[in-house]
Amino acid sequence: MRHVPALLLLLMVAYVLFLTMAEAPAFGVVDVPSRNLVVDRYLDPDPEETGVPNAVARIIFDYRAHDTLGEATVLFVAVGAAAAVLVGRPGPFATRPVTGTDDPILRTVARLVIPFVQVYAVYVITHGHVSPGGGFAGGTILGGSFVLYLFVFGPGRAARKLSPARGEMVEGLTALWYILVGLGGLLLGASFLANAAAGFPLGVPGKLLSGGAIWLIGLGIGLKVAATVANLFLHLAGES
Amino acid sequence: MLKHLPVLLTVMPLAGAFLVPVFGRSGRGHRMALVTVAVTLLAAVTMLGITAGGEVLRYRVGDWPPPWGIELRVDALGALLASFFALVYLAVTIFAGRDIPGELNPASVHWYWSLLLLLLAGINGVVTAHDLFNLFVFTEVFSLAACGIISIRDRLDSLEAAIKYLILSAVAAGCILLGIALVYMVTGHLNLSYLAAELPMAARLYPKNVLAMVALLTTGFALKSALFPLHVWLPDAHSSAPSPSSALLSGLVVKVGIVALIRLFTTVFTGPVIAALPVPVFMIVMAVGGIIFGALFAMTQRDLKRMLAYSTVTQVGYIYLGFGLLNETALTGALLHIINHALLKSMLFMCAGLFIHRTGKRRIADMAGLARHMPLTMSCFTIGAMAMVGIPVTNGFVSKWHLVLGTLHGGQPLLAGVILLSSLLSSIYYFPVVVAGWFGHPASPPPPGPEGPPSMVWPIVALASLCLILGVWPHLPLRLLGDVARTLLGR
Amino acid sequence: MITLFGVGCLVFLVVCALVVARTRDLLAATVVFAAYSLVMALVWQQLQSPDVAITEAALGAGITSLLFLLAIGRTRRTEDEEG
Amino acid sequence: MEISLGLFLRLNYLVAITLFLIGLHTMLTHSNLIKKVMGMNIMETGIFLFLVSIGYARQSLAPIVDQGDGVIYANPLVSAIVLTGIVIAVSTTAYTLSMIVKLYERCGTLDVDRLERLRT
Repeated sequence: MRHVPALLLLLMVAYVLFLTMAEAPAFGVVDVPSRNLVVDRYLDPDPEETGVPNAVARIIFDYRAHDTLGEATVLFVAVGAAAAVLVGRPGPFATRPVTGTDDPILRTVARLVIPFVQVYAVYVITHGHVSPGGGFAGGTILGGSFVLYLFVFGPGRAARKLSPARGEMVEGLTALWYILVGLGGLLLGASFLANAAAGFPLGVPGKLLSGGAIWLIGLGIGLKVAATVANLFLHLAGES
Repeated sequence: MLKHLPVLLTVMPLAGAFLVPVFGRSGRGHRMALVTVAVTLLAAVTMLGITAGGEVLRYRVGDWPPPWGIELRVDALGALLASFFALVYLAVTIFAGRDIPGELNPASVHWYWSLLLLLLAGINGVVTAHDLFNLFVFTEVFSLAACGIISIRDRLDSLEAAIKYLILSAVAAGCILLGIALVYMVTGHLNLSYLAAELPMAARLYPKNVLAMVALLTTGFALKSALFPLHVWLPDAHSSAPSPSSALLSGLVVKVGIVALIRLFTTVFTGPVIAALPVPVFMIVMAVGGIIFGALFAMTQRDLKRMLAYSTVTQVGYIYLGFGLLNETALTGALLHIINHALLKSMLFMCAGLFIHRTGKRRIADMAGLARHMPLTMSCFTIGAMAMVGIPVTNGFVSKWHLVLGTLHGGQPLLAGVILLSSLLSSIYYFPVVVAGWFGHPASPPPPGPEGPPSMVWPIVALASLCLILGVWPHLPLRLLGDVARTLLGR
Repeated sequence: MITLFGVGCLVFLVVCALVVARTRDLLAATVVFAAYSLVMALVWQQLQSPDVAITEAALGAGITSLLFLLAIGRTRRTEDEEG
Repeated sequence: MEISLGLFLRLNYLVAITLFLIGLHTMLTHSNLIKKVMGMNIMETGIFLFLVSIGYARQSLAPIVDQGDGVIYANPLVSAIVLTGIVIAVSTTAYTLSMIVKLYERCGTLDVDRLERLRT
């Protein structure tokens, strides 16, 4: 019965939103208001402005790179606040769910798989500007390989590979790298986070080393996300 | 370098925050935070000097022109808010240097300084944003950082309050993001100026869409700024946080949501777009509810910080009242009240923090007779209480006076009555504390010794004197804010 | 996108969301949530947003599910407090 | 009738809003904290599905613009917004779950109603 106000509220929201959807612009049509001059420039087939063919990478690392700085900051805030909470004194109901395993099959398979996962992650990070993927997805995969190591070999051995203090340092430095690239644009006479306008070499579109600041930022983001994921799971697994 | 100040206002605290976990682990974090906040304050004041004449600083991040790239704008309002916020921040950061290490687990102290700077970056990001999605991203930065400086105190009640705050913040974020999706769907723009240009057309073609969008964005930001009845998270969060965090949360963080709404309602949702939707009336009704109920709840509290937190609900109501009336005097009063309340409530929470730091007790009854041991702090608390009630020569009087005038200009004498009634209620819960503090007899006197470390006493005294100065000579901010209100209302 | 497969995916999403909301077993809910995220990634692939799909598969299905698993491992498995 | 036809032609939007509502309902009415976080994730993916659907057009291709002239691409701006949104959602989830774990360590419950009773 105490849910009645919440249900009434939800019914109201549902009614308004469904009515809204019924008269919204049609789905799957080219002729919608959101397809305007803004998107046309992002989709310019000639990549001379940014030097990369992936339009999503153009937006997140160049046209709207300031949002991505904010996004990386949100990740930093969340994991920093989580770490600050998790290092607190353990309470009476504390448990440690991750202890690693002695199963030789699991250990051998993990040893075999982890290098391949890492190579794939580096590929995804470094090719974010020419193909789908990029820093956030690739960094997660790289961090994921560390999480696999953590689950198989236990938090103690994982912390010897990357201690929480070292992880925090990598996080801070890679986040600073983003700001430094941005300030580079500023010092080269253009604006904060400028790419071509500041004279970063764009290279040949479609090649690995191209896109100037886009490539540099993507690399930093990949490392940062990997360190963040590794650090977060290390803390959550109870190692501090 | 001057032309890059709008972006540096956000980037400098960010850089400081990223540096702290790298270099600030061994006790250097506090000094790094202080330096960063001081430099940010300098940047904000410089911009205030440039924009005070009515000039608007525009900045293209990445050199991309507006509809494609992100634009930042700093007008006189933005610069004034950024300056006062950074000033309060500096006082709180100095104060926190002695308070925080004793309150927290030593392993997480460096994160406190980092989160403090991230919160500042988030606030400045929202104040300077001129792009809807950019606004959302920095709203999330400051929301998460605000939870972070609550939950970092290793106590059950802080954790519980932070979880409640974060879950409601997530609901608010969902509302805002869905609102952004709806508005992008019908206009194709995210830049506020371009949105404003497209929106009348969109409102004709897709009226329901635009109305739902306005409702969602208003609800989201009202939830983040604790407009009654969406304030349920505030008392727990603000009273269970460490005292410097409470000062920042009550003084600054709840205001940021209001600033975002003021920006949206004066640049985007103007004229015909919201003519069909009675948002201002709705805001006034909710504001009156907040003013009355916040005061009533504050009267029943026995914990000093909880009482101050409920008083914030009332004060947020005042600001929304002035904003909802949408006339020049009332808006000037509301904007002035944002600044005044930021100074006052931070100062009061720091006083409470110093009482707790010195005596280890936090109930109102334990404040009796404390003036004998802490005369300076008690004097400052008295000034704050007087300003909260709205007694002349304090800055609280000036903003309340303008709010009352604004209600009369708007032809709503009943609302003027509400403000006066609530002043009466405030005096009922503030003055007993002051009277008992000066003339009561302490049940158990605190250990003898000085009033407190100078780095904790002087920030309080500085803010209190500023409250008096702004109460006696309010002309400078008033003239500036009067111009701002005229510009915002398009007159 | 208006293929039978696409409509099937959308129906599957709604069913998964309802199951996550209704089941009292948090571990089961986490597994269903992982399936939900993967199908969501599939839908986004069909909507021609491969960047989003890859990120959702890595972050939404991978990291979020692991986070839930770890959190359940350190707390309790059922939603009912008496269980 | 008109409304239901309009909704049928916008099936993606309908599903997205339904997911948003299911998530919001879970967040508001369930008393278990982990369930609330799951609801938060469902709500946010609902919004992301809505955004991605806005950017789609029939016969459009993925926005890797090296496929010649006269091609329609999906809207890349909504993809960028959703990418940012996903990262923000995962960050919020990670932080909330960390706090929930610590809360459980202290008092052995995940139920908000029981927490309320513990406090009084």
